[in-house]
Amino acid sequence: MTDTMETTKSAPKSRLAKFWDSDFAWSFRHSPVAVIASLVVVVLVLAAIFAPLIAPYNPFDPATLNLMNGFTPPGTPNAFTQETFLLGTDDQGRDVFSTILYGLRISLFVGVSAVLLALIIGVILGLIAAYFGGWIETLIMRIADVQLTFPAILVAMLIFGIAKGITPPEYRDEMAIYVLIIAIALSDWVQFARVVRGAALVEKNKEYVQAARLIGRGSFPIMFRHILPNVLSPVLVIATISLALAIIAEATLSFLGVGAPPTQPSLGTLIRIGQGFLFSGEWWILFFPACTLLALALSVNLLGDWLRDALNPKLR
Amino acid sequence: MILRNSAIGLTMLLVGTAQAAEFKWASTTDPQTMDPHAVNSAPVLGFLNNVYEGLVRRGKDMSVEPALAVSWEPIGDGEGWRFKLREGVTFHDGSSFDAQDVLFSYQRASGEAADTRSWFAPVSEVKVVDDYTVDFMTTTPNPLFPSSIANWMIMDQGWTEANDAVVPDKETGNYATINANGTGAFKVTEREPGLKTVLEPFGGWWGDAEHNITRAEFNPIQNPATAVAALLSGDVDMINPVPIQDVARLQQNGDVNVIQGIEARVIMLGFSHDAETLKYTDDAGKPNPFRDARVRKAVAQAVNVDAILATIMRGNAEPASQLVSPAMSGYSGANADRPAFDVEAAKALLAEAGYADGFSFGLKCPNDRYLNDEAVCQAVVGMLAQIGITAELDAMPVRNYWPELREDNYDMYLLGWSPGTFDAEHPVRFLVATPNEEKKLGSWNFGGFSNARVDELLPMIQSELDQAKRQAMLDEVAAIIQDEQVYVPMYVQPLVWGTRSNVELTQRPDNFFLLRWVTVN
Amino acid sequence: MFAYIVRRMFQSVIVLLVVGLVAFSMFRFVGDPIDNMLGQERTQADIDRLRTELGLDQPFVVQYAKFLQGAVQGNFGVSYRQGRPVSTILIERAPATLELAFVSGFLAITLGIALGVFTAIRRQGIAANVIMTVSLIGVSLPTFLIGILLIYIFSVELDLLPSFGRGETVMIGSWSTGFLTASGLKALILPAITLGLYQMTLIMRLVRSEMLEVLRADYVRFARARGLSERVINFRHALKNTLVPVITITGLQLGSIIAFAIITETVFQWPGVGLLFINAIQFVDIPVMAAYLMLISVMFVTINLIVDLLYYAIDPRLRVDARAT
Amino acid sequence: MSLLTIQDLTVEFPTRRQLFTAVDHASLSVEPGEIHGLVGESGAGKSTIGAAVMGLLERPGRIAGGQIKLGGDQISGIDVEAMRGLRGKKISMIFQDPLTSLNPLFTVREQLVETIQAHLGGSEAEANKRARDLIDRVGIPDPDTRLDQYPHQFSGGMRQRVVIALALCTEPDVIIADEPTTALDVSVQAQILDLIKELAQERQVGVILITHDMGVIADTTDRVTVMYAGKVVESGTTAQVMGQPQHEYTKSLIAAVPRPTLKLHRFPQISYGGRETRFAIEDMARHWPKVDNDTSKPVYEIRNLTKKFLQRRGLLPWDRTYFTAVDDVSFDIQAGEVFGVVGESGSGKSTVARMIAGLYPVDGGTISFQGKLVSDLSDRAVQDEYRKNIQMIFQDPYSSLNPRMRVDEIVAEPIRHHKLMSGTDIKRRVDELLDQVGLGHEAGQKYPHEFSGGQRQRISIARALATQPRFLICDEPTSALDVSIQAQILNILKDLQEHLGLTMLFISHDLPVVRQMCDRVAVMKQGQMVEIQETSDLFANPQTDYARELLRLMPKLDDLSTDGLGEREE
Repeated sequence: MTDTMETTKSAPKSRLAKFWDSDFAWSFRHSPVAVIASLVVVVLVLAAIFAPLIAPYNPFDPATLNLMNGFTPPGTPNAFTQETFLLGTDDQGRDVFSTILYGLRISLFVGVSAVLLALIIGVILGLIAAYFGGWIETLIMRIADVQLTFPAILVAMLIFGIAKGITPPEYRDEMAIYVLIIAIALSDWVQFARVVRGAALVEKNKEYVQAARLIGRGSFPIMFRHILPNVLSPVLVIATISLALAIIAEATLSFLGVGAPPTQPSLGTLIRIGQGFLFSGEWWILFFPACTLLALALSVNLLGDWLRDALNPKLR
Repeated sequence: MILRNSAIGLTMLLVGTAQAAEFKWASTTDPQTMDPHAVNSAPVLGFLNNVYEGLVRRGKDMSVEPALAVSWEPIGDGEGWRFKLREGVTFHDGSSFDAQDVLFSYQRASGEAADTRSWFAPVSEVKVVDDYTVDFMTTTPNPLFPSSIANWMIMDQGWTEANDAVVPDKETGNYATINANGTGAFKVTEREPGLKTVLEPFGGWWGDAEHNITRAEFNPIQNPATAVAALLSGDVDMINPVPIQDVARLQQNGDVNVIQGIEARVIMLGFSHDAETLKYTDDAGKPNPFRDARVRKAVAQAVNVDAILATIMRGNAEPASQLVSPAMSGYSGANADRPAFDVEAAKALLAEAGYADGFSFGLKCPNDRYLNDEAVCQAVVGMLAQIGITAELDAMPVRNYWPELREDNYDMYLLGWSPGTFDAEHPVRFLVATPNEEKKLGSWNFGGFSNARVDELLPMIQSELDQAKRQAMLDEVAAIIQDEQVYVPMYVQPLVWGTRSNVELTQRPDNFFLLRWVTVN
Repeated sequence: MFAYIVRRMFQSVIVLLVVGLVAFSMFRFVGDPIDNMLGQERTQADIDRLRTELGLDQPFVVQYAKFLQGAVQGNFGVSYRQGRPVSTILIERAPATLELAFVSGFLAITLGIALGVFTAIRRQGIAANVIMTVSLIGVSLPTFLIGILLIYIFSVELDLLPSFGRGETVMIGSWSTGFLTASGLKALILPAITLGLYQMTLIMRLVRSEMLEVLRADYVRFARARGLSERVINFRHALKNTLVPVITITGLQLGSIIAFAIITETVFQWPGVGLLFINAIQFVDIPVMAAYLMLISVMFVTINLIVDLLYYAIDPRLRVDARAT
Repeated sequence: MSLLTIQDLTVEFPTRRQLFTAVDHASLSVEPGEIHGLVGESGAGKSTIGAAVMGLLERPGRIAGGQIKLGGDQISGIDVEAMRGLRGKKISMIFQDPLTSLNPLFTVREQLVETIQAHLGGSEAEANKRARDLIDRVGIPDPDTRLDQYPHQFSGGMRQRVVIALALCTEPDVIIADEPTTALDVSVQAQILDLIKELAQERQVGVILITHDMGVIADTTDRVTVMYAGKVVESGTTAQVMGQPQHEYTKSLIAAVPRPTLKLHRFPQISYGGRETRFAIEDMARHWPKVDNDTSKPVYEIRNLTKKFLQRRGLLPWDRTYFTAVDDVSFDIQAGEVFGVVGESGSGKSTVARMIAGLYPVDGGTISFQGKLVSDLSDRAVQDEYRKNIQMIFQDPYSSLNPRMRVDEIVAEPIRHHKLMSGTDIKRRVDELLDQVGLGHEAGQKYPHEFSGGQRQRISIARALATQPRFLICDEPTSALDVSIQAQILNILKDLQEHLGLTMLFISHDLPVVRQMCDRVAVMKQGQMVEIQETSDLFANPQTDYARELLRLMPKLDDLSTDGLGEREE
C-alpha cells in the first residue's frame, strides 16, 4: 500500500512504472478474481457514462415511446409494430437494453455520490471524535447510535417527505434522486465514523503527531494533513463495499416506493417494476436488470474483498 | 394453551378431506374496523355486507332487493318513504330485530361522529310507526333514497348500548370496532386486525344459504406478487385483486380461475380549472392553459385509451365516455361515444388555443390507489408528448396524494370515482357541482370547475321522481360535461379476482365479495 | 464499571428522547392520516373536526410532549388505523418479529463464524475462495428480490414451503410462538434465510479478517513455539481473541436485523412489527410509528449496552479500568 | 557432543524481486549449560537462525542449505508433526516482548497447563502442580494467586518470567532467547539474565541468547558468535571476542559501545561496509545565528512541576483516581549545557520532557524559558515565539515521521508553519539541511519508509534544526538504534551542542549513554527527582541508594577491548 500511496506522489516520470512494480499492483495482477471483477466494473461504468451513445433509444424521452411496443420479448418482433428489441421492452414499450444503460447511470450516480457524502461526513466526524475525545466524542458517537436506530428506509421516507415539504413545486421532480443520495448517505456514514475514529485513536498517539504539535500546528491541520492520510486505507475498503450496498439500498428503497421516478428509472426501479411481471411470463423485464445489478454489485464486492487483503500489510 | 389455526395451518389439516367447505381469501387491505357506521369505505362496507344487513340490499345484478325490509313505498308525493320490516329476524347474539333497532341505527349512522351521515342529508325525520314499520321523511322528494341506503347497516340497539358503542369512534375505537353483531349470513368468530378475520355461517339467518362454507378466513396480503404466489400454491382460495399483468398467466393455469368484471369505478384525468397559472416545471407561473376547454379537448383526443387498455390493462377494461359506467342507472346513452384518438386534431386544437408549440406542466398521480395507476400515468405522459405538451409526472403513495390535491398542488391529476349510489347523479354531486361547504357539494371537485346550469340542474335531478324527465336532465348535464371536457374519462377499471378452480362465486360491480354466494366443490 | 453503566444509561435515555423528537418533527411529512380515516363522502368540515380531535393541528413539540406523557405510563396511544391501544398491538406482533429475528440471527452468527474461521484458516484454499465469492451473491441482490425468488421457487414451483404468514401458532401466555408446530417451523424457513443471508455474509467476512490478524500475533507464534497443535491454536487461542472485536459489530448487526425485518416481513406477509410499521406508514398511523421507533431505539440502545458489557466478560484487560469508548 | 549444532546453515527468502539470503553458511554449536551469545545489528540474521532452529521460519523463508542437529539427530527439514513434537519439548523459545507473546485472554495457569499437557500428557492435577513449581522457580512471589491472573496483571519483568516458565515447561535441552530483555528496564533486565544463567547451570540447558546489546553479551554469555549481513564474522569465548576482537566489524562494533567508566570526546568512526555517513557540522555552524550563552542565569527555570493522569474516570469527581506521573519537580537548565534525565520506564522522565515541550499541559508548577513563563499554553503569542526556539527528537524513528509525507515536506513543515521563509528559499534551506545531516538533498524526494532507522533519525534532526532552535529536547533519541548508528547520532548531537551552542535536555534510561552526553544528570524515580549532580560526580559517588542501585546494575563492560577509542575526556 505504502508503495502506491508514495508513487502516486513521487516524480511523475517514473510514477507509472513504479506503480506497476509496486507490491500492490503486483498482487492485483496475480489475482484473477480482482482482474475480472475490475474489468466488469470498468465495462459497466463506461457503458453507463456513454449510455447516450451506445443506447439505441432514449428511454427517458416519453415522446419517443410507443405504448404499443409494450412487452415485446427479447429478439422477437412486436405483434403490432413489428419492431424488434435486443432485450425486449417493458410495460411502457421502453427498450430494456437502453433502459438498463440509463438506469445503470442513475444507480451508479446515486451509489457513488451517496458513498462520497457518507464518507465525508463519517471521516470528518470520526476524526473530530478521535482527536478531541471527551464530551465531543461522546456526543458524536451517541448521534451515531441515534442514526443506527432509524432504519435506512424510514430515514429515506422522512427525508422524502421533508424535501417535498420544503422544495418549491417546480423542482420536486429533480429532487427525488438527491433525496435518495442523502437518505442512503445518512444511513451509511456511521461505519465510516467508527472506523476512522478507531484508526485515528491509534495514529494520534504516534510521535509524528506530537512532532507536528510541537511545531505548533493547529488541531485541524494535524487532523487532516497528518492523521487523515494515515487512516485512509481502511476507509477505502469500506467505501468500496458500501458502494455495492448503496446501489442495493437504492433498489430496496424503490421497492418501498421511495425510489427514482418511474419516468427515469434506476436499476432498482427497473427491478421493482420487473418483479411485478415475475408470474406473468415477461421474465426479461426483471431478469436483465437483475443480472446487471448482480454483476455490478458482485464485482464491486469482490474488489472490496481483494482490497481488504491487499491493503493489509500484515497479510503480505 | 389455545390452539389457533391460520391459513397454512388449515391447508395442512385439510389435505385429503373430501368436503373442503372451508374457505380462505386474501385482499390487499384489511377492513380497518368492524363498525358499519364508522368508516364509509369500500373495503369496510364490502366486508361487513357479509355480517350486517341493511333494510335493502343489492342482488347479484346490483338491483335493489328486500333485506331487513320486505317492502317499501313512497309516502304521499315524495314526503318520504315507508319501510315494512321483516319479522322474526334475529341478530347473531340471538336478540330480535325490530323498528327500534332501525331508529337507533339511523341515529347512530347519521350522527356527528358517523362517516356515513352524508347518506342521510336528505332525511328530515324518522318515525317508528309500529314494531315493523318505519317512515323516513325527506326534505325534498327523493326517488333514489332506498337504493342510496343499500349499505346502511342495522345494528342491535341492546348489544350496542350494552357494550357502550352507541357512538361510532374511529379515533380511539370501541367495542364495535373489533366485534360485530349483525343479522347477516356470517358472524365474526375471530378478529386479529391486520392479520386475519374468521367468519362462520350464522345458523339463525332468515335467508336460505346458497353457499357451502363452514368457515371462512380472510388475510390481508399487501404484496401482489405474494398474493399471486399464495393463490398458485393453494395457500388461499381467492384473491382480490389479481395484478392485471398476471391475468393471462393465471388463465392458462389449470388450478386457478380468473373472474373478470367491470367495476363501477371510472378512471379519469382531472384539470385545475380555477388556477390562474401553472404550478410546475419551467412554465410555472405562466397562464394556466387548462382553463381553455379546447386544450382539455386536445388532451382528451391525444390520449390513446385503446392502447392503454390493450397493453397496460391487457384488454381487461372498457373505455369510458362519462363519469359513470354504462352499468350505472342514469347513464346517458345519448353521449355514449368518447372523443376519438386523433393526434392531428389535438394539435390543431392546441394551435387554435394558442399553444401551437406546446407547453409543460405537472401531472400528479397515485402509485398505490388504482390498478396500474402509475403505469397509466406514464403512458399518458408519453402520449401527450406526441402533441408537444410535456407533462412532468409526480407519482406518490395515496397517503401523500389526497393532501396534495386538496392543497391544489397539481396542474393535472388522475382520479378514480365509483358512485356509491350507482347512479349518474353521484359524481355530478361530488365532482362537478361548484364546491359548497354547507350544501356539502363538490367536495371532490378539486379543480374548482363551476357551471351555473349544472348547479341549477343538480337539485332538480335529486328530487325528480319521473324517470324520463330525470334522465333528460342527466343527459343535459352529461352533454355539458363532455362539451366542457371537465374531466377526461379514460376507462372503467376492471374487477379481476382469482380463485382456485374448485370455487364458484359471484362478482358484483361494486367489488363487494359476498360469501353467501360462494360454493367450494 | 458501575459508574460507566450509569453514564451509558443516562446517555441512552437522551438518545431515546432525541429519537422521539426527531421522529415527531418528521411525521407530518410522511403524509396525512385523515384521508384513510374518512370515506369518500367526507366534507372539509369532517376533515378539520377529525384533525382537531387527533390533535394534529398542534405543533409537533406539543404532540411529542403528549406522547411522552402517555409513554412513561406505558400508554402509547391508540392506533388510528385499528382503533386499538398501540401497546396491545405491539405485544401481539412482537413475538413474530422476535422469533424471526432470533432464528435468522442465530443462523447468521453460527454459520458466519464457522465459515469465517474456515476461510481464514484455509485462506489460500479453493473451497475458501469459492465460499467467499458465492456468499457475496447474497449481498449483491436486494433482499426483497431474494425473498420473492425464494417464494417463486419453493412455494410456487416446488410447492414445498408456504408462501406467506406464520403458519400454525401456539399461545403461551400472551406469546404466540411458531416453534411448536410443523407448519410454524416450515413457515419460518424462507423468511429466516432471506433475513439472515445478508448478516451471515457480513459476520463471516468480519470473522475472517479479524482471524487473519490474530493468526499473525506474537502469542500465536509463541504458542507454536510451545508446540501446541494447530487445532488448539486456531480454535482456542485465535478464535477467542477474534471474537472480542467481532462482538461489537455482530451486536449492531443483530440490531439491524430487526430493522431489515421490515422488508422481509412485507414480502412474506409476516405478521410482525415490521409489517405493522410499513402499514402504519401507509396509513400514516402516527401512534404506531412513534411506538415502533421507540421500541427499535430501546432495542438498539440495550444491544449496545449488552455488547459493551460482553466486552468485560470476554476481555480481562478491560475489567481493570472501565473506560467508555 | 554438543546439544545443538548448526552447520553451514543457509536461509533464503525468495521475494518476487530477488532472492534474499538472510543467513549465509552460518555454523555454531551449543553445549549443555552453556549460554551462547548471538550478537549482531538488526538485519544481521541472528533472529532468523533462531526461527530456523524452531522450524518457525515465516513464509516464504526456507532452509536452503546446511543442517541443524539436536543431540546428534537431524531436525532441519523433518516433517511438521515431528517438529511440533520437539518444539517446546526439546527446544523452546523466549520472545522479545513478553506483553505480546502471552495470550491476553487466558490465565497464566491455563497457558502453562495446556502446554504441559500437550507434551507430557498426565492429569490435570499433575500439570497444575508442575505449573505452580515452575512459577515458583522463576521467582514469581505468591504463585497460587498469580497463577490465576491474566498476563496484563503482571509487570513487564514478571511477564517475562512467565514466558520463561512456559519455555521451561517440559525440560527442554535447548532454549532460544530472542532479545529476552530488550523491552525491559535495566534493573529487571539484570534479574532476568541472572535467572537465565542460573537455569542454564542448574538444568544443564543450552541457551542461544540472541541480542544486539554488547553489555548483555559481556555480562551473560560464555561463548559468542558475531554476525554481520547473514554471515558469521567471528566466533569464540566471550572474553576472547570482546577482549581481542579479530574481525574489523567486531572491532567497530565494540568501539561504538558507550562505556560507563570513561567519557569519550567523540565515538571513533571506524567505518565498516561503508556505513559511515558524514555530518557537515561546519557548514551548518557557518549559517547558524551566533548565540552568546551567558551562563549567568539559566535558560530554563522549572519549579514544582506536577502532572496527574486520570487513571479511573468515575461518574462523580471523588470517584476518580489519578496517577501522579510527575511530582513536584524543580530544576534549572543552564545555557549551552546538556542536561540529562535518567530513570526507569514510568519514572516520569518523558512526561517532564513533554511538558517542557508544551505537549502536555502542566497540572501544577511553572516552566519559564529565558525568563518568560511558557507553561501557560493558552498564551498564543508566547507559545509561537517559544516554539521557534525549541525542538525535539523522538525515540522511535519509525513513528516520529509521517509515513505519508515526503521527506522534504517533513523538514519544511516547521519553516512553513512559522513562515520563516518563502518558496525557493525553503527549498534551498531544506536541501542544505538534508545535505548537512548527510542524507543528500535528493533524499527529499523520497518517503520515510525508504530509509533505515539511523537515516530516519537524521531526518528528525534535520527537521529539528530547521527553525534554528536554541534548545533541543532529546527523548531517548538512540534507544531504538544499533550501537554503531547510535554512536553516529550521539556524535552529531555532541557537535550540535559544541558548534551551535545548543542547549539540550537529554532523556535516557541508558547510563553509559548519559555518561557520554551529559554535563549534569538528574535521576528520576516514580515521578520525583531524587538526585541532581554533575555527571562525573554522580558516577563517582552517587548520593541516593536508588542512584547507587542503578549504577550497580549497569553493565560494567570492563573487559571490552578499548583500542581505537581515541581521545578521552577523563
